[in-house]
Amino acid sequence: MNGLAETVAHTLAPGLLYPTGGAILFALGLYGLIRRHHLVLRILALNIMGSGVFMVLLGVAARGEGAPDPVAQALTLTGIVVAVSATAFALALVVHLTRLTGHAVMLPGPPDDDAPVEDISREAHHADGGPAESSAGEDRSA
Amino acid sequence: MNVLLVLFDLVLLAGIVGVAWRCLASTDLFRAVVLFITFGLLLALAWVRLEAPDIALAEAAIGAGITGALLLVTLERLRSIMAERRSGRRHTPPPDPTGPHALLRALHDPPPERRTFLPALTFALVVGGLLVTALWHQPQSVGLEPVVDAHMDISGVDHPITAVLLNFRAYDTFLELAIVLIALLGAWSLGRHDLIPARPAPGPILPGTLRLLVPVAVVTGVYVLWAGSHAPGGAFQAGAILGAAGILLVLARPRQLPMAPGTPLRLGITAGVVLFLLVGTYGLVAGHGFLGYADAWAYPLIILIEVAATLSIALTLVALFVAGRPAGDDT
Amino acid sequence: MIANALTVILIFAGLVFFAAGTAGLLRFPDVYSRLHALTKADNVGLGLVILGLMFQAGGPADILKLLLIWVLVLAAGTTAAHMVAQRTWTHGEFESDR
Amino acid sequence: MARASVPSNAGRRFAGRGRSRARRALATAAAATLLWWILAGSAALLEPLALLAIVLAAVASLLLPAGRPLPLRPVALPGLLGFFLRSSFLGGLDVARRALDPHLPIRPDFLTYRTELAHGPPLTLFMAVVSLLPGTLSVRLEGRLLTLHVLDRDADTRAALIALEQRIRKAFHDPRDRQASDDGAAP
Repeated sequence: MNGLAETVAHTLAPGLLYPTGGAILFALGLYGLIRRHHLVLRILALNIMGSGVFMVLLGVAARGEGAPDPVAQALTLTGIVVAVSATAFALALVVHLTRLTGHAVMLPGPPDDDAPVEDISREAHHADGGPAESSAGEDRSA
Repeated sequence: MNVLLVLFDLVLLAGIVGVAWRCLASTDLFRAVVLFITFGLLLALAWVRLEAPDIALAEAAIGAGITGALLLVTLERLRSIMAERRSGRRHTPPPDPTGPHALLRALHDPPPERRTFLPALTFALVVGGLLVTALWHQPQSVGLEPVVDAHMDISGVDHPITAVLLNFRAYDTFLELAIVLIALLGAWSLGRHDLIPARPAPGPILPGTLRLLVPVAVVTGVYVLWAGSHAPGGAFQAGAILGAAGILLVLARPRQLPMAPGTPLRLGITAGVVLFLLVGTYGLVAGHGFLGYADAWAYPLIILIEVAATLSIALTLVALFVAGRPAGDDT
Repeated sequence: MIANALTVILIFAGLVFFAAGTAGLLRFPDVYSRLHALTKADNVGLGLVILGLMFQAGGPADILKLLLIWVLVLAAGTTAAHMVAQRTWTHGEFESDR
Repeated sequence: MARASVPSNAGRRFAGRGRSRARRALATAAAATLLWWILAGSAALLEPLALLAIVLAAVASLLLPAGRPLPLRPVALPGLLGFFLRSSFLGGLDVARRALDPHLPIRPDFLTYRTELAHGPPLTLFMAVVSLLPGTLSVRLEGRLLTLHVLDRDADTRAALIALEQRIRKAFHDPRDRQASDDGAAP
């Protein structure tokens, strides 16, 4: 009986509880990454996986007596900033993809070779040149 | 063991996992983004509980605030691009919020396909199970805390996390700044920026609040930077605060972006990496090793690097929000 | 001792207001009414919590710091409420609400 | 006569604007110093970073679009503050009561109110405070016509708005008052 209480206390300590939560978040993000199609949702899923990793790191850092491990905390801080830049770049890519193809949904399945392919090379040219011209014009008038 | 604290942990973790689940299960992207912001705020609470106030600050400012702003502006961009394509006209001006054709369509994702259900579930369960098993059987160790503690007196600062970031493991921070810069270069390589697809709300409230908030944000940002040498805070949190103020400014008047064009902007964005590299090279030449400092010079050099890094991170975050090269330079 | 008791009472009163604001957020029928609940109830709730914490402050700088937090949240809250209301007025309700 | 007075008038206005810019920067710097003291303590006022923060805040205030001047009347401020604290507390109490009541006693409606306040800080303050009064939320401003959302269409909202408007008008010097007195003195 005493052993059981000890095990429960051990399991519910933050040093074990939060890493477990982090692992669950990681698995959840993985599940969402596979199941959802919209690229923005997939980016959210990746971010949730990353947060799970941070939670594991910080939970393990908080184990034991005394102050938590500052190296793990510093790495997590670095990780958060890297995550936001990667997310911003990914979102910029999604916007660009939508401008080229008209949607940002990644449907599963093998590539369909017979499907009509939109000629994106010309559109890319347009999409790149057009807004620049218009915004430059606006800048001049402003 | 405190029963109330354990209860708090369990409720918080259940909330975090639940919000993450609702976010990923949502078919409406706007709802998913709002839930993701909530998720970030709950995470900040968890970091406070895990005795990581630095991370909590960064999570609330960057993870919830700036990522949320990035996601929301991306949804608005996607919406306006889709509306443009649907109406068959190119490069229509951003929708006028007062106009009769205000765009109401939300972005949707079809519900997931049935055939991916079992493989995805199995895969996630196996990975999660393996992770949990590994974490539960990890041997106890004291970590690196005693090592950091033993070397604090030569680090030049009084806060262990700043010491790790800018002295003991300056490599990581240097490369991280480089990654932030590369992300911006990647975004810029996609073309010039388009306008933020929303006009500022009319009326006097927003400019009035900006006049109050922006100076406060500037002072608070510099304070957080200064506090980093002896308390939670530092260049990343300060950069996030200043970047948030910049994003507010961009949002309030997207017609005339308050960003320095061309060269000054590029200098500011690269300042962190360049200064870090210069100091690191000087350390190499002076015999302290790459990115090493002489003990007496550690504090002023760290502050110098942090100021430059703050400037770079703030400008980069704003530039990533605007997404795209500044107009008016053709190089 | 009295200060501690006051702190506990005021913070609990503040939490009641936060709970009421959340109840309003969940129960009120449209965006505007929900904004009423959020801005006003949370403003009073935060004010009470801050007032309670002031009894634990170590000096005038701490009291001013707490006041500053309240003023900033107040300014941000009322601005955000106004902007959301204005956007709803011009764009209609968010689709998720329907 | 009138034509001759134009350049000098313009010159004076320009000098006045320059002086107001300098005054604005100085006021912001003073506020930033106070803020730094609140955040970091008095010992940190001599740090180089404190100077950086104060200078940056002043520069930021100059870069922002200039607002209208803030003609405050300090005597009336405590009254306005008391009124604000009392009515915002009542506002919170009111909405909390409605939210927790099982019958949910709300009858939302829109309302328009024509305010006489001058554009600039008085009107901005009025719109911001209206959102914290019992049962009102400012939605939109067109000219001087304010659209409000009210929680209870039967409550006497207009009286509360008039009371607030009078309080705010007392707390500011109205530029139109001075203009009117100038016009009266000129002939």
